[in-house]
Amino acid sequence: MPRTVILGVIGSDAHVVGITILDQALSAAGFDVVNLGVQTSQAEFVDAAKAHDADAVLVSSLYGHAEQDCRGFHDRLASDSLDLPTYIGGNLAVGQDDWDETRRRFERMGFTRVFDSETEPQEAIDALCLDLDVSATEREGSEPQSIRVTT
Amino acid sequence: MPRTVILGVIGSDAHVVGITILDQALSAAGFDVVNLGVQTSQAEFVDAAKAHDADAVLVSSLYGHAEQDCRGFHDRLASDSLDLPTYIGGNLAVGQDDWDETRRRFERMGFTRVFDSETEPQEAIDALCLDLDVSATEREGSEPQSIRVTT
Amino acid sequence: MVRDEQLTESELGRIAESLRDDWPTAQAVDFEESVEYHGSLPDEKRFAHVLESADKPLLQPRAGVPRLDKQVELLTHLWEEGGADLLPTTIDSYTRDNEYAKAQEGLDEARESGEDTLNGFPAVNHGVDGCRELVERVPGPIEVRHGTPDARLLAMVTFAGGFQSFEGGPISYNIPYTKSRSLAETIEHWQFVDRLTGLYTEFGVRINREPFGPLTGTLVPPSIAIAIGVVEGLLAATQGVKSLTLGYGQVGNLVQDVAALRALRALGEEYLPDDVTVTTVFHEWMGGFPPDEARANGVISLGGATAAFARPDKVITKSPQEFRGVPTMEANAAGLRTTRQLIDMLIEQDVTIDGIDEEQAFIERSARSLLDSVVSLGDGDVAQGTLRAFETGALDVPFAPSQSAKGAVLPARDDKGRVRILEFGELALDDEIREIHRTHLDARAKTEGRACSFRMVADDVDAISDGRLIGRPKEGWT
Amino acid sequence: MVRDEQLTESELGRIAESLRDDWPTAQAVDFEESVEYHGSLPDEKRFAHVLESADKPLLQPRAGVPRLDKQVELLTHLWEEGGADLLPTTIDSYTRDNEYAKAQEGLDEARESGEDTLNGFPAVNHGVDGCRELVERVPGPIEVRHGTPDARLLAMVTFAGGFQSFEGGPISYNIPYTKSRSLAETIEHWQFVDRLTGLYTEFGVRINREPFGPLTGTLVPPSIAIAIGVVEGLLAATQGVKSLTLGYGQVGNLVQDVAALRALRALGEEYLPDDVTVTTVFHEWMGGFPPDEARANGVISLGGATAAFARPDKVITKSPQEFRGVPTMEANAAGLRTTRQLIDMLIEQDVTIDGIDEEQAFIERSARSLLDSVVSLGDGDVAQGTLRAFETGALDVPFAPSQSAKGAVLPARDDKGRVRILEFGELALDDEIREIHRTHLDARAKTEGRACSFRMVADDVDAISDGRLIGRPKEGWT
Repeated sequence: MPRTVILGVIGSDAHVVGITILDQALSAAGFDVVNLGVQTSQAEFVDAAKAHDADAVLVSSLYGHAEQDCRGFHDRLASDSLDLPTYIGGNLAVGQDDWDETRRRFERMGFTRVFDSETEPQEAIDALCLDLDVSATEREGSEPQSIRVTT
Repeated sequence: MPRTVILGVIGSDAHVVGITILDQALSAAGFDVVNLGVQTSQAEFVDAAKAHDADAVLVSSLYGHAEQDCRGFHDRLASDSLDLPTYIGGNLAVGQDDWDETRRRFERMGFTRVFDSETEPQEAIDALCLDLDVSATEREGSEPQSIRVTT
Repeated sequence: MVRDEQLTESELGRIAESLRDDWPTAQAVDFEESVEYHGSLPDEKRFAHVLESADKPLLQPRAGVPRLDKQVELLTHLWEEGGADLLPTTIDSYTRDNEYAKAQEGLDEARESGEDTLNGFPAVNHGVDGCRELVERVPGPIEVRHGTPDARLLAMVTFAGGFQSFEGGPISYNIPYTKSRSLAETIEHWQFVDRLTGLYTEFGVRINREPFGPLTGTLVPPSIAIAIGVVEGLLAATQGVKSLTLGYGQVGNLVQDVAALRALRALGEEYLPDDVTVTTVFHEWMGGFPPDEARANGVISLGGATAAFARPDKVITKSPQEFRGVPTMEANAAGLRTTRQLIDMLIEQDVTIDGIDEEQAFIERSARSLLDSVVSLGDGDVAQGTLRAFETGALDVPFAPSQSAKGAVLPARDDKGRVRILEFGELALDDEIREIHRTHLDARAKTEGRACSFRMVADDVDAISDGRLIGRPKEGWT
Repeated sequence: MVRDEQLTESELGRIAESLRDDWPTAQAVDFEESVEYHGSLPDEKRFAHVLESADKPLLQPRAGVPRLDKQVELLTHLWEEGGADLLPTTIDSYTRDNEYAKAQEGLDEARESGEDTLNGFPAVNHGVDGCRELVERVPGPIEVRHGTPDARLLAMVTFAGGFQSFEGGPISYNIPYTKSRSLAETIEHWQFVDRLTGLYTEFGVRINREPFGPLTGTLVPPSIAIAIGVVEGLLAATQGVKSLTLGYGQVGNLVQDVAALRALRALGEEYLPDDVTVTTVFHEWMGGFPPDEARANGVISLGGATAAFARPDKVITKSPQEFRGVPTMEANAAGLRTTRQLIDMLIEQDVTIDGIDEEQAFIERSARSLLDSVVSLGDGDVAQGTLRAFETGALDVPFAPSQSAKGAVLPARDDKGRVRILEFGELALDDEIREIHRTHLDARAKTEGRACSFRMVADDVDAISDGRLIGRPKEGWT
């Protein structure tokens, strides 16, 4: 059974390239992707997760205001009794921040996994398979159809 | 009989394009051209005029120091008993000088004719023919050989 | 249900009436008086006349500031110091969202503080008289450039205000610009704009219309850009538009860019009615710019060189300060002059590059396939066909924020830097065409010793700002 | 009488001895110790090694200031901020005139005042140790660039000082640079420089030599530039030079520039002995630049684009401040980055332009005719042939200040902007070749509705700085 993941760019951020690529990668890997697109509010993430009985929520942020945009996000999820893995990825802090520190900060906010902007889609896919307990058989079955591999 | 003209760039000036073109135009029009080239001193002009029994001296200056470079030039010519038409052409003054004023200044210095930097070679040729009394027959005979005219 | 049919005069009147309360300046719009006003403008300010009679590519920058005096100053500078042939007026973001009250606040603040508190010229707020003052005080023909999905009031005011060219279209000002605007509604809104243009045209005021060719500005495959431009042209022509400028944004590959501009002109002339005059506009690179003016000048120069080879009717220039947003007027003028130098040095060389015909044929075949699918999905109605095509993904735009587009298409560059399609989604391209794209991309993958992948796409998106064309793997690749 | 024969070791030694009194620093030159010193330099500072093993065009700027610390700073900036692949050291004018005492005064003054009172680096005055300090402190390989007709002492000191590349040649550093230097004498002087290079080479120090391709930098017909480069290469090869970089200056026409660079490489490889490694260098436009950085960036970009198509081994870049003389180091670095952006965006596109083969064949045929005339005028001796060819005008350079050249050749652009010959003088080109030039120029004259004339030449000389390529009549011409 395919897992459903919610995908979106939080806040007023309009960077569309990253989630477009991620959407494609996740769909090709067999996930049901609900792509909320750019400029998505916390409420829209929560509503979509409920409405689609989602297995995970993936939040993207590239304009440097992720911390403000995500404040209180996990409280909202909890108050709607949503207990599911949440990932965040992108440029998560403005300036020369130490990455480990940034990662820990977002983990403390409640995110299951935190990725930087250099992350390959495959890393997110591998993490989802692990966190959602997708079996090897399922993965086999969901082998990319449309993504060709040059051999 | 072909008329001999002395041609050169006076002073420390190294602008070679103008006299190269003028040399070609005069030679093609039938003159014997003694091209002294760039960075020619007053003495070299005078010596060449004497040595070649010249009919005219054409001085070029494009770097804005013509007045200093030509100071005393006509006295030198006179003291060598050289009485022949002298032309000067180019950028004869630095800055926004009024052209009529510049022309008069160089005429007062003794130049027979004064040309600005936009002068076509043909204007100099026409002036020489007039000043040196080149007859129409001679001009006919000296029609440009190598300069083609597209008809 | 929106159909590709000409609005009746009564519908046009009814809509115009309904818009009159949106902002006070709308009250001053008087069509007949405006037609008369346009008649008073000299030839050199008649946009379509200047554009359609040019014998080499005309240059046009982008520029807009809130205050009228400053806009006059800016445009005069671009004309005199940049040598612009056509002038723009870029509209502010609030106006694009139809937030005229907020635009007014910004304009008032700008007037009080002397600071530019809006990112463009709020033409609706300046009203008919303000626009006319601008048109009269600037030295050349002038176009409204904006990004407004519902530009009906903007068109009413600026047309009455003497502007004779208007950028945008129902697809090109929706799909790349908005997240959740209904495409059907946007088509209706642009039918009004185009019908108003048509009416002016019928009364002797030849207003030029220009669909926004670059779309998302990010590796848009030429066939998609061309198909959408032609669709917008068809919708405009139905409403009576006679002067149409189809656009295309530079991808950076010389052969593909020249081929695409030729295909755009050829298909525009083929698909549009004979009485529509089709011109073309080439946008210098609309993607990410290098964060360095020296390298940015290189990108701009490649745009100028491409224009010299392709000879579009118009070039929209970029400035070396592109990476940091709105340029100074000096940098904007510099972009114009750099472009001009390349065009003037190259255009007489009459350079012929190999392989353009082949690439053009491939682009035309693909664009034709997309266009035919729009027509057939709409049972002959282009408006309905457009809606179905975007719903099904038969027509799609890469990296579009809009929920009206499938967003299933992913582009990537091939081994020569031409933009090909890696992911097609439901795009109306047959297997043979798809196979050609795949073959090209496989050749690149082989060169790089890696699989065709999302990573390639991401690398390509950043490549030009990183100082190259193709997003080659950063390490371990020679 | 100078002949094209290798100097004997005793002659070389005698001349070297005679130069030792010209300036005190000459005393410190010790050949064997210097060979050892060169052996200590790492691969990345060995000029010929870096140049000959490159897989794409390397970029090199021009740069020279009097003081050592400032020269290190300047070159480091050009390496780090400009991305230069090869570094230069431009020598001051006094040194070019062998006025080492005046150069010393300037250097002393610069050291005291902190002002740059010389227009380059006085390498002889800095001496062997100063040069070595420079070579050690800069991050890349470094070449001596100068314009010195008698560069014997300069070569002795800089070779001992660790430089491994040296620009110039007996024709290219005489004819365009001086008024009355004897060409025979200059040939003898360069035989010494080349023999010294050869001797280093025999001892394992592969010093690169680079004839100055652009000559007078003013509309030099490619065949003339190529013939002179090959002649200088032949003279150098006789003395034992094995690493030779032949140069060519951009004329601004894409087809002609690409064709000329290919012809240069082809004829270089054909005429020079097999054991000489021939590389090519392309100089960005050496004529008058527009007095405007934006337009100058356009000229530089066209150079970068040409290099991407022609793929020379090296490109000498210009800066956007070219029109006002010596650029700031920031502008110099900017010129490098603009050039790089064009090359990196275009080089993988693998663009093929029509008509290059034909133009190349024409250039080769003409250059071959000039070369063959040199050989035959010298009865097989290239040195004697060169002297006779310049005396008779069989070989000539347009706009040369030197009295050693006839200066009878006048170039003009044809209707596509290619440089053709309007006045041939006694140039060793047969009637058939001349007729081709005439036909091209007549086509332009017809386009312009005026006769082929001196005015055309003058207009062409100014055209690029005026913002175009071809010097079309300024008024009444469409």
